[in-house]
Amino acid sequence: MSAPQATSATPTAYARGLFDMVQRHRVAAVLLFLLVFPLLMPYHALAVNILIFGLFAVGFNLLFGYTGLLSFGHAAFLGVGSYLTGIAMVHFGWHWLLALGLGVVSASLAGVLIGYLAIRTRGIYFSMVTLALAQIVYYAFYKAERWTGGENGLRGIQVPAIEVGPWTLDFLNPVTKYYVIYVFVAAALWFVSRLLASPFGAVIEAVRENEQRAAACGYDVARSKLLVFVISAALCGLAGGLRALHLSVVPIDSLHYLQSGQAVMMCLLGGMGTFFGPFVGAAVFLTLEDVVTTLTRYWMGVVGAVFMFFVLFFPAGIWGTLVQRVQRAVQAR
Amino acid sequence: MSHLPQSKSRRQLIVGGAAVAAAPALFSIARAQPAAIKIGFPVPLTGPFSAEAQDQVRAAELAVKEWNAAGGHKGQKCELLVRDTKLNSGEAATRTLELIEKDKVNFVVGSLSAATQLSINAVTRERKVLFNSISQSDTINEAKDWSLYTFHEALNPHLTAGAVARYAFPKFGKRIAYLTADYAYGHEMVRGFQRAGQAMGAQTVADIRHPLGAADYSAFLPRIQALKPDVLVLCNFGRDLVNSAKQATDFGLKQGTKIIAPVLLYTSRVAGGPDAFEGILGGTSYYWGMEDKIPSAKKFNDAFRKAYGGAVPSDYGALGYAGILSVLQAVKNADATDSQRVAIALRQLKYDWYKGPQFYRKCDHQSVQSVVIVESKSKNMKDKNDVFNVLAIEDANEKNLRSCEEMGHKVS
Amino acid sequence: MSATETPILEVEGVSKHFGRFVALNKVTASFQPRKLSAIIGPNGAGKSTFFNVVSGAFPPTAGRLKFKGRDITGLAQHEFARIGIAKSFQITNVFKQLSAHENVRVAVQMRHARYELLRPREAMRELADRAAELLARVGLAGLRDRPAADLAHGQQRALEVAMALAAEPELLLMDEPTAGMSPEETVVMMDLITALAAERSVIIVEHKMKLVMGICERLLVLHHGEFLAEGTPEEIKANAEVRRVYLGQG
Amino acid sequence: MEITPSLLALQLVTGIALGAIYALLAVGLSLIFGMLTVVNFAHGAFFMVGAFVGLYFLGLTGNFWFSLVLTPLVVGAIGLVTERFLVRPLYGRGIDYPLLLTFGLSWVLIEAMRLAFGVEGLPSSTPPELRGAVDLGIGYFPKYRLFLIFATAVVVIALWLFLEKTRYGLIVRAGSRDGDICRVLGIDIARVWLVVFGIGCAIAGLSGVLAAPTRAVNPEMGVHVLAESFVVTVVGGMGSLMGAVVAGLLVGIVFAMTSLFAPELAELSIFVLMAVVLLIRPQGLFGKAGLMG
Repeated sequence: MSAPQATSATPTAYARGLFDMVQRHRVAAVLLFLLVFPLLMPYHALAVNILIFGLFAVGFNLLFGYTGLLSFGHAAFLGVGSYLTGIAMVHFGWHWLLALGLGVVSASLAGVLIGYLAIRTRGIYFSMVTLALAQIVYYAFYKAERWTGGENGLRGIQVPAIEVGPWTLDFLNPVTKYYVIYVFVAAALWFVSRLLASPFGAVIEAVRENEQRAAACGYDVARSKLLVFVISAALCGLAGGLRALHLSVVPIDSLHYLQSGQAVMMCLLGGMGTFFGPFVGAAVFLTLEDVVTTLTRYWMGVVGAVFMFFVLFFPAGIWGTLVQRVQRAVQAR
Repeated sequence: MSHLPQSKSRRQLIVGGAAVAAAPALFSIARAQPAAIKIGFPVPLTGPFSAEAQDQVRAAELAVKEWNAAGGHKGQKCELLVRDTKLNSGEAATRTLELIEKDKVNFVVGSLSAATQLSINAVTRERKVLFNSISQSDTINEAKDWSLYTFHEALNPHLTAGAVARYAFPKFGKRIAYLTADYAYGHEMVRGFQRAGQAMGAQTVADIRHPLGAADYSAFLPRIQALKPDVLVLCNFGRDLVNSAKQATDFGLKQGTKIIAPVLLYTSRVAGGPDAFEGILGGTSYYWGMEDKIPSAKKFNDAFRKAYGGAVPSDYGALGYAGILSVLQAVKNADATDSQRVAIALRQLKYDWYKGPQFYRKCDHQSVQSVVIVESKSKNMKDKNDVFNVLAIEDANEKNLRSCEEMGHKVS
Repeated sequence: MSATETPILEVEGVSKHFGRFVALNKVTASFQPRKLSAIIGPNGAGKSTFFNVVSGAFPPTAGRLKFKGRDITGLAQHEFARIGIAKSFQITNVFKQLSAHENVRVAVQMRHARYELLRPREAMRELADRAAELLARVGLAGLRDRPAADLAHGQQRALEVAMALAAEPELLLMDEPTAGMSPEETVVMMDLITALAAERSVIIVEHKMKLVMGICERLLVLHHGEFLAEGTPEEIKANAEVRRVYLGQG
Repeated sequence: MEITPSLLALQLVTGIALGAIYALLAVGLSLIFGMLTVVNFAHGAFFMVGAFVGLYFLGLTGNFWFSLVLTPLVVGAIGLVTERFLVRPLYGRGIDYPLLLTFGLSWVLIEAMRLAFGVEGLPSSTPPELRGAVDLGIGYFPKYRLFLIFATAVVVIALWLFLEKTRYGLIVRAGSRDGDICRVLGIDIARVWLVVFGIGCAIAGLSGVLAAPTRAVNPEMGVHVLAESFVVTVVGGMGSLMGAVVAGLLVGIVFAMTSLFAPELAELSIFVLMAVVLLIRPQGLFGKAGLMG
């Protein structure tokens, strides 16, 4: 961004100024960055993946980072979003936009069901119930081969062209594809930012801080949790739907619990409970994996080690640690 | 976050930063002179089938080396771009997009597993890029997934299973039990056996579906034990086969029941050891031991041994070799490098790269080829590579495939 | 007791059992509006159980609760707050990571916006101002932006009172409001409580008998889960039973 | 086909043998969780390492029993190192951090085994003296799987005796209830946790050696196992050894019986079981309520 200042001001002051600016206009900042993002990436498909998984992680972070509920079942919402979007297009020939809508709605409904059952439990049991229910969703879709293609995955999702008023955009063109998906992610991020700044945003933080007190203050803890759960599910569903459009297939792995694990990793890597964290996490995780994979066959070991390193030394995550450092710098003055 | 490297907290960003920075450089190395014909080669270098995949790469590189050594096409050399699918369809699709969009490959050859080949095909088909799949599946040739740009070098379950059935059922009996991995590929295998079985009056006493990738099969075995079938068919693949075979042996099923498998993988037999596979027979697209019967096999083996210090090619490895050579031959024949014209040339191709005469069926681009029936050795093996006896070779015959109509193609 | 006005809170034959253990045994009491009453009793008398039952932390095993004549038995905790019963816990219970002001602001917000998703909270100035008033009321105006965790014990108790007031309660329940406080802090807190009692009904549960003698109009003495005595401080002081109980346990 | 009583009986025995390994894994997992409230995501990896190390010693010594004794020690040692240098710094940071760390560790361990023994894994075979199947009167059943049931029983009983009857076991149990008591008693709680983590991993390694002869030994073999042993642990109630054993057998039997009547639902069945148990009894069958509420 505004690099020239750097020479005039001390790094700390510069960082602080920039940091305040970024925090104040966080949506604007992240969108501005994502606008130029493809240029930094080795290839567009990866950039699109980062958009999509960034959104997935943001949705997950709403529950994990801001409400303090660690779900191991979020793959269910990514998957349901993907599959329902795909099924609507492949089996019923729906318009992609409608299909995407269906994907989000279905993911939200899955969120209502799973959330309603899961929020009755707490701590590690919450994580395990979400895991178990998500696995059941996995097998349900695995079995419904006629609709989902089972293990083979759902194929034949095609969005050749997109009409925007008078113009038609070629969705097969990676750049176009990136910016079309960008629009949806942008909208979602704006929504999340508003949500966090809203009164309800305060409520969920209160619930995370102290359920007993939140209830004593007159807030219905269970209902608030459920509402966040569903919103989180909807966001992940949107990510899933976009992924179906992006890959033109829906792999069964998108429902697998390892996919849920990935959301946790991204969130933690970037910094849970921060607005940018999940995106940073997704970007670093996927880029790292991509690059390491091209460098060595032993990517799993390297990524695992890096991950442990972060858990041990940067528990606040990349962005989270940065936030802390800058704040300390601010207080130091 | 373009400003971050300037901020004080540089250290936390090393990883991400390095990655972002390294990536473009790294890829520009991979980029070669514009003249080259680029073939993308997405295979699962990591994960359960990495052994097979790495052998596929070795064989494919051998094919490229030979072709380039022979002068390529009018001086145009071929370049192989290997990518890791991690045996994950999503990753496979992403990598294929990378190959097409960034590396601008002319063709894609590769895949291992039904799911990854179908997702690769979904991407290539939509972008009209020629894809030659070297992994087994019946689905990819069906009208629903097929396209002019979709070719299938590998055997398919129907053909393999059929061949094994035609060989084994008459010898070992007509009461057949199936233990099947519960996914399309497994079901296709069973269908293959049952079709061939009908002709000779074989009867299915049970078709038990087990979850894909299960580690323990003991829970399915007592029932089979009680049924006392003549033949137990293990319709699963790789490690599932090793596990189920091993455990079937432990349950003493081999007394009175012949255990057969549609596909005996060379690599998983080596990994699983002789005990697990003792006396089990099955089919394969290729076994190096057939070199004494088939000249082209001898030629291929020798080249492979020479290139890789005496190692012999595995079945899936050999497919990598053939998959590349076919496409490159078609480039020569078509005198072109665009997918459409190369596809047309491929449809006409008659070839014998490594296992006797082959050709692609017009309606669905399935490579019509021979099937090798082998039995696992447990005694008097010459060396660690000597794991199978070749019992029979069923010659290439279009009749053994499902009809074009059945595949949903209108006959052209 | 002037029965002219409907009592703010009526407890009718309320029992609470934990497994086989009977913590409260058919206690009955009634509390008049705008009065300061105290529940006292030795350790293990069932004071905390009584507090938790009447403040909605858990429902009674038997018996009924009435708030302004309306039966509220078995309502959920958050519903208690909404109908106008607020409480401060025995063990300090605030949102530690949030600033003092945000603690109160969230509490204030309950009456105005619970499921508002898109309106920015900055836009809701009146809530922030009200929160600031309440902070001032409990003497924390200066510490508005401190994280609650950084406040001194007494200040956290005060903050909790402010949060309780934020719900605009008609009935304020306090469980040992001065527990763990320094003498100075205690004095301040007691003044605050008396001041609050001028506007609304306050019931405090207290272990230290002397503390409440001075300020309460009415005391109820719990012992072994039952009411032993009830009356003005003078009457209670005079009550032989009560003396025995308190002396009995030193 | 008709379901005969003897088939049902044989299926039951199969289920128990299956449950034995589940139980053994869950015991290790539950021990670590119960005492340290650490959810060890590397448990499956330790199981896998156990299988490889076991085969390695088998190759060296040619004696199954020898490797059966040696392997748990080695894997336990790895566990000790893990706790001391990787997990310990994370105590007091909440439950998710150790969980995520061990998740990363599992990837590293998988890679390490790939490097050490190759990606295809190693061939494993049943020790000669335990080969073949015996007629139980209800049908033939592999000797080795009977041995599995026996071995599990021995380990569980030994562990129980250690925890209930020895002074050190007492300390461990005290430590699990609350660390302060130990500090008051002047016991070094850190050392207790170290040892417990070691024991847990040793048991995981042991189950690896025991399972090796029945299945293909490869770097990924721990992944499935992890999910299953979590189900068992949670059904039994995190931290309850009793629960781990009962749930292990329960899950084994449920799996076996579903396999008999609806094979394709076998894998799903255990997750349904888990969901149902948790929704009726959120703390699991034998779990303490309000754990980390």
